[in-house]
Amino acid sequence: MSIDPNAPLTNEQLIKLHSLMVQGRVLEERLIQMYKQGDGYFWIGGPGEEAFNVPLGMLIHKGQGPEFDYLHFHYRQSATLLAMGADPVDALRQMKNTATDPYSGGRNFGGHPSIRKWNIVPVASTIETQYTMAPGTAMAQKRHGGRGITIVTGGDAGTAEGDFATCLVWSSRPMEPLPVLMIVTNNKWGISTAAAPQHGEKNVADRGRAFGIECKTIDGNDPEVAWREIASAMEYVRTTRRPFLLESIVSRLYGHSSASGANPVTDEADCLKGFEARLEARKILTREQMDSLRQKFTDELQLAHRRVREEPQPDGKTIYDHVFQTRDLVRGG
Amino acid sequence: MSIDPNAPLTNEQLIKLHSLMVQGRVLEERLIQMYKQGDGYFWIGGPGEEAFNVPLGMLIHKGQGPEFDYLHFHYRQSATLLAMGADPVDALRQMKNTATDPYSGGRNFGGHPSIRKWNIVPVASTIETQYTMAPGTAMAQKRHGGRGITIVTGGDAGTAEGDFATCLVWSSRPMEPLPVLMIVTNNKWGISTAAAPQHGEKNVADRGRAFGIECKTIDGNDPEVAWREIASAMEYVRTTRRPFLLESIVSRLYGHSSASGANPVTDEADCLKGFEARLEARKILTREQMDSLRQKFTDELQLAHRRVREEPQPDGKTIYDHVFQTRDLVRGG
Amino acid sequence: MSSMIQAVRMALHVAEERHGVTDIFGEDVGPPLGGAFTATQGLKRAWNSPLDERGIVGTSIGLGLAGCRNVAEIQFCDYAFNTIDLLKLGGMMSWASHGDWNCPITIMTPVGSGIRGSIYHSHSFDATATHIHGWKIAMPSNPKDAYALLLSCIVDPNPCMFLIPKALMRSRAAPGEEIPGIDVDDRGLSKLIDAPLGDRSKWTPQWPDTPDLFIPVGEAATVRKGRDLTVVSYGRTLPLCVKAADSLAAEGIEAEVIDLRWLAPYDWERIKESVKRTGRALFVNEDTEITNFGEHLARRTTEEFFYELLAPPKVLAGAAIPGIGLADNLEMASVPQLPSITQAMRDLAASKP
Amino acid sequence: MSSMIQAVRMALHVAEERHGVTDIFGEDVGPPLGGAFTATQGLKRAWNSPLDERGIVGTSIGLGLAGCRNVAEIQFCDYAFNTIDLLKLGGMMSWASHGDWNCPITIMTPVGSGIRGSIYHSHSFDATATHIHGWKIAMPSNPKDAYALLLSCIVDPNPCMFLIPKALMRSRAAPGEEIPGIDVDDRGLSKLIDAPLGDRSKWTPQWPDTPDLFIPVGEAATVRKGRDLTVVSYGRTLPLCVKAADSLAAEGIEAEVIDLRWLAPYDWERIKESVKRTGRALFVNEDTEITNFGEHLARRTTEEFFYELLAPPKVLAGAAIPGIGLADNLEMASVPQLPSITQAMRDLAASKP
Ligand SMILES: Cc1ncc(C[n+]2csc(CCOP(=O)(O)OP(=O)(O)O)c2C)c(N)n1
Ligand SMILES: Cc1ncc(C[n+]2csc(CCOP(=O)(O)OP(=O)(O)O)c2C)c(N)n1
Ligand SMILES: [Mg+2]
Ligand SMILES: [Mg+2]
Repeated sequence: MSIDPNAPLTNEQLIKLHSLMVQGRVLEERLIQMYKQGDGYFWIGGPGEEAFNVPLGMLIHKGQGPEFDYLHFHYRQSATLLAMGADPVDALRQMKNTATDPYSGGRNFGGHPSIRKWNIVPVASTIETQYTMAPGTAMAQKRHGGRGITIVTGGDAGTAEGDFATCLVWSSRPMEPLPVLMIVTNNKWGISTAAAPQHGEKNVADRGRAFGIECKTIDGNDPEVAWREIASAMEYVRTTRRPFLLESIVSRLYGHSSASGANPVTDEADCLKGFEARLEARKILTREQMDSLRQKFTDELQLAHRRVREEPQPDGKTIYDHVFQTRDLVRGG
Repeated sequence: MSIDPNAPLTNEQLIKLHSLMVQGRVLEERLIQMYKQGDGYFWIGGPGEEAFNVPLGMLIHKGQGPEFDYLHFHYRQSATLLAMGADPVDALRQMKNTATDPYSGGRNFGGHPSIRKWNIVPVASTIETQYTMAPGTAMAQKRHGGRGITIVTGGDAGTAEGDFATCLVWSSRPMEPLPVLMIVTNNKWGISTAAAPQHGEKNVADRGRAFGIECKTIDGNDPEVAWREIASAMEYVRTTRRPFLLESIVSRLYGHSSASGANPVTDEADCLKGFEARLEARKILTREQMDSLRQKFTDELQLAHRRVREEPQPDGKTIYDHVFQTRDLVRGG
Repeated sequence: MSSMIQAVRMALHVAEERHGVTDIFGEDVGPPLGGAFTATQGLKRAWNSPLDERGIVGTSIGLGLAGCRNVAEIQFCDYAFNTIDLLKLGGMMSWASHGDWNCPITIMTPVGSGIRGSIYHSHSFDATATHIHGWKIAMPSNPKDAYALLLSCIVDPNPCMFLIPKALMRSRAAPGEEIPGIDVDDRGLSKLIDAPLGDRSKWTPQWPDTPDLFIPVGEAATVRKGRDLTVVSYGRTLPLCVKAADSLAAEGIEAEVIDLRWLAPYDWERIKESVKRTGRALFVNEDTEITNFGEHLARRTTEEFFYELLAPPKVLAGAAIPGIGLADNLEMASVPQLPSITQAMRDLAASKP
Repeated sequence: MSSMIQAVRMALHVAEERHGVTDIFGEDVGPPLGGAFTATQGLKRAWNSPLDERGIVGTSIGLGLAGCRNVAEIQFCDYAFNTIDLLKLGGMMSWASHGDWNCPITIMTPVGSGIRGSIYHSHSFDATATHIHGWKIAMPSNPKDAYALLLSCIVDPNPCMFLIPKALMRSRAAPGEEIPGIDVDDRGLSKLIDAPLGDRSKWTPQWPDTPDLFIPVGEAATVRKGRDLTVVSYGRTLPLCVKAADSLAAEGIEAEVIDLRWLAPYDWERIKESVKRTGRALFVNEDTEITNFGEHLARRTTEEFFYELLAPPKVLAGAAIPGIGLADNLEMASVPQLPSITQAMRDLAASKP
């Protein structure tokens, strides 16, 4: 089923988009609180990227195997997962490294999901390595036929790693161009390092041009723009089976991670505020409706936090579990 | 001392250029013969690249320390070394891995020189790693001031390694652009792999554009073009202290290396033939002069081969020598 | 008698025909060359990758995650040292996802010395590989094992490394150790499956009908029985150990030789049984000797049955230097050779408690 | 009492002021942050690199070849695994050029567990590093050693690795073990050299006048004398070994504890003298236990003085799994902790020949 990128979003879609953005923001705030209350050792996530990450999740063709989209995410994708229908409580579980954490059984940091039934490959902390793996899943999809594509996300600073170039090289080979949507969420920072003095490129996306890769830099703070541009890039990749490099300018509203304090910043645009003002002006939602929605999510997650706190921790004896698989899970599915 | 790239070469210069090209070719032919006669385990070199490599060597500002050019070469640079004034017999010594091999004491393959007094850093077999080190020497030069630049060479296929991108990124940082002349000698092959199906870029040099790096693709089979373009790129780097990416289209006249037989190919342009025809037409040299020049070099190297064959082999007991240095050789100089 | 490289090629053929291998790729793996050592000539699924080892390992993992069983080659293991992080990630797909994923891939790479490969074509990879957990690691010492180990790697649902000793590429199967189904002589086999020199575009191989052979993961082989000492080795040094043992029989020394074959997981039971019986253990490999896999085996031997040992377990390995020098004398002095192996066995047999 | 991270920072200050260090760089090493662990705050020569470890190591080597003594940081050693080939090349500049070049660089990186770093911020690097020949490798267990070892690395003409145990970053010097020249208390020192929270653009550190301290390359320290067994360790596990030894004294067990400090080259004479005297050796580190540096030390111990040993040398190391899990129980079970170290020492002391 193909989506017309240029069809304006219906009110219903806008309301859903907004609701997911709010839920995404509230989830991150809860995760930060968990960290600050000692219910987790480390927080990293995507508050400020909801306007891009939610449309992305809504547009992903979700499922298992090559006819669906393969997803090579990094650690700021919680709102995308919500938009795909993930249970936010699972994010809390990984934050609290409980035995019930479905993503890693309490092994990995929060924000590092793995969901095979949705083709979400295990998120790793190693910056940019996902870009070396994306060509592999895309190759499988190219051969399989259909509309499934590979989507890989990462930050701006990370593009300095050779792995970003690897993805450009491998997806644009004349002998087998690949259906990869390469996404760079550019928040103009790598931890404490400002982008400007480090990047000779005007736009990161320009790096695609030499390879004949379609590329575009967009305002990722506007969810309607993001929807349109993601949908259009996806449609290009789904139909031409060729790569697209999409750079999205986003904000980083709580700094890099808990390592830098996880405190709100005031000098960056908040995509949610902007969107809410527009929804109000367009009379699609009232302030009260939005406030009560936020309150509802906040209450739900506060309760969930309490529950998760009581869930069991993994047993030290399990450290050797799953070093090897006995069955082939990824074939046949 | 600066060179006017556009000043036509004098006859004297053309004769010198030609002589070095011939000597370079004869040297490679001798090295191949050594391999074929069992006087060496492996041959790799640059026959077919003389029209580019000789002018490069002639234009290099040779010496030790940051006021001179730092050279991060790969394994096809023998003609460049000759043009810089290296003794061709040393190439034979490394080919025969004698104890007298001044480049590595019989440890490394032929074509892998190291000459500290000329800033030639040890050539390694690892494709493209030299591009990660070039920014370091260039940084030292930027700070030191003067006209010294860093020159790094490599092949076309190797640009697929992330290390090539590393050099683009590091030399074009707005906070500290670097005086690096990045050279890609494009012979359209990586061992047996043809370039066309693997490269989405029309020209490898186009990859510099996104970074605001000056770049150019030139005909490396014409020594006068090569002279002019190298001189002009060098002048740019020497004076602006910014990077330049120069791609030179060259031929590979004896295949990849001895691993692929080291036999002459017939379907690639021979830069020496083309140049000699021109010199003859312009009445700068006669066929006889050129033939006797070639004969002279051939005879010299044949004699040298016989001598080198008798030089001692390294002793097995020396394998631990030089693992560590006791003195700091590179500082102070 | 097939050579090891022919055995590898035949295994890959069987794997693409019968075991669903979708991709065999790497630098110069596809036509026209079919691999720096001819391992991949004539295979349907073989293709040339860009010159980028990180892309090769990453793409292999990606294909694996998408359910495509594949074999990726690193042209020389010397060129895998820029991919250790990716190998670590590949090895932890199952573990880090708490069993949600697996990654059915095989990374194949030539290892070790023996062809005057100089500094950057002589490295070993066993020390590095065995320190990357989550991989199964196989290393053959003869053509038939190469065939069976590679097939075993390919059908395993986990990431596997297949390390091919460069020095043994052209070694031939011993009599009685031929892969079944090959009913031609060496020349005949070569005609069937070795690509001709020159233009190969019209050539197609004629594959002999070889069966599935597997070696259970973790199963070593005792290739020579003996009572006086136990020698554990693999790859290039294994045939040298056998040769040394045979020659020492004339001196009345009977060495047992175990071909480990799988470095991870490895056959501890077999080592244990043998060393407890002989009381003497020598571990031979050619990787450099500081932080070496043989040192692991030696320390476990010491820790677990110290009081049953008649002599200190010994490790014979490569010299701890940055690389292997090109000149003959240098290579010979850098890694174990027949004389040093023989001497180490003799010394160990002679050492009295 | 300075913390280890303050000691590192002061050493870097001394190095840039008095030993010609031209560059201290890496991800987030320069202003405003001054390092993920604050190691590089307030230094004149510190600058932020692109997020590219291969570029960091390559540039460090390049600077070194141009005669610029420099210190490059890999933010976590976990992110050095894509640079092993470059580390190998750096380590062979002298050897491969037959002594023509040297490369006076220091790569500094935090290692190990202890801060709930989960899978990719808990790796050890000692097994990997000691298998890369041509590097000198130091690893401190206390602030004063950190200061002196780092300065020793920096002035050495060879490439050096300085591995900083994450778990000990904030540990403080023991009484009497302070770096000379610091005549203020902890708060006072913090005021002088720790950057303030918030805007730092106008802050400049007030460096105490600390002297040059060096530890000869390859010199370990015997930090506790004992007659019953020898414990050799380094980094995070060293203070735990001392603590365990102190507690075992109550049981009548007197353990000698050696802090290796230099992993390459290492102080074999000291280990030898001690183990020959005690007859019992325990090697403790937290890298994973297959192909582990402690296994090298153990096998050498066994090989060289088997007949003088009263018990099998033992290695206590990390579990052979792909990473360290985040949850407390997982991390505790994955790497040696005080109870397992104490028990290993007790068992070794008790084992009778
Ligand atoms: C290979 C690697 N190097 C370093 C790090 C440490 N690190 C974690 S996040 C980060 C900055 C990433 O910046 P960017 O790519 O812009 O993504 P952002 O966090 O800004 O979204 C760094 C250096 C890492 N995780 N992996
Ligand atoms: C890192 C690395 N990978 C693989 C190789 C093996 N190898 C040697 S030369 C070569 C091809 C190089 O092609 P190109 O970069 O175009 O240079 P050319 O030889 O054509 O001049 C390969 C794959 C290597 N030496 N280093
Ligand atoms: Mg960023
Ligand atoms: Mg080429």
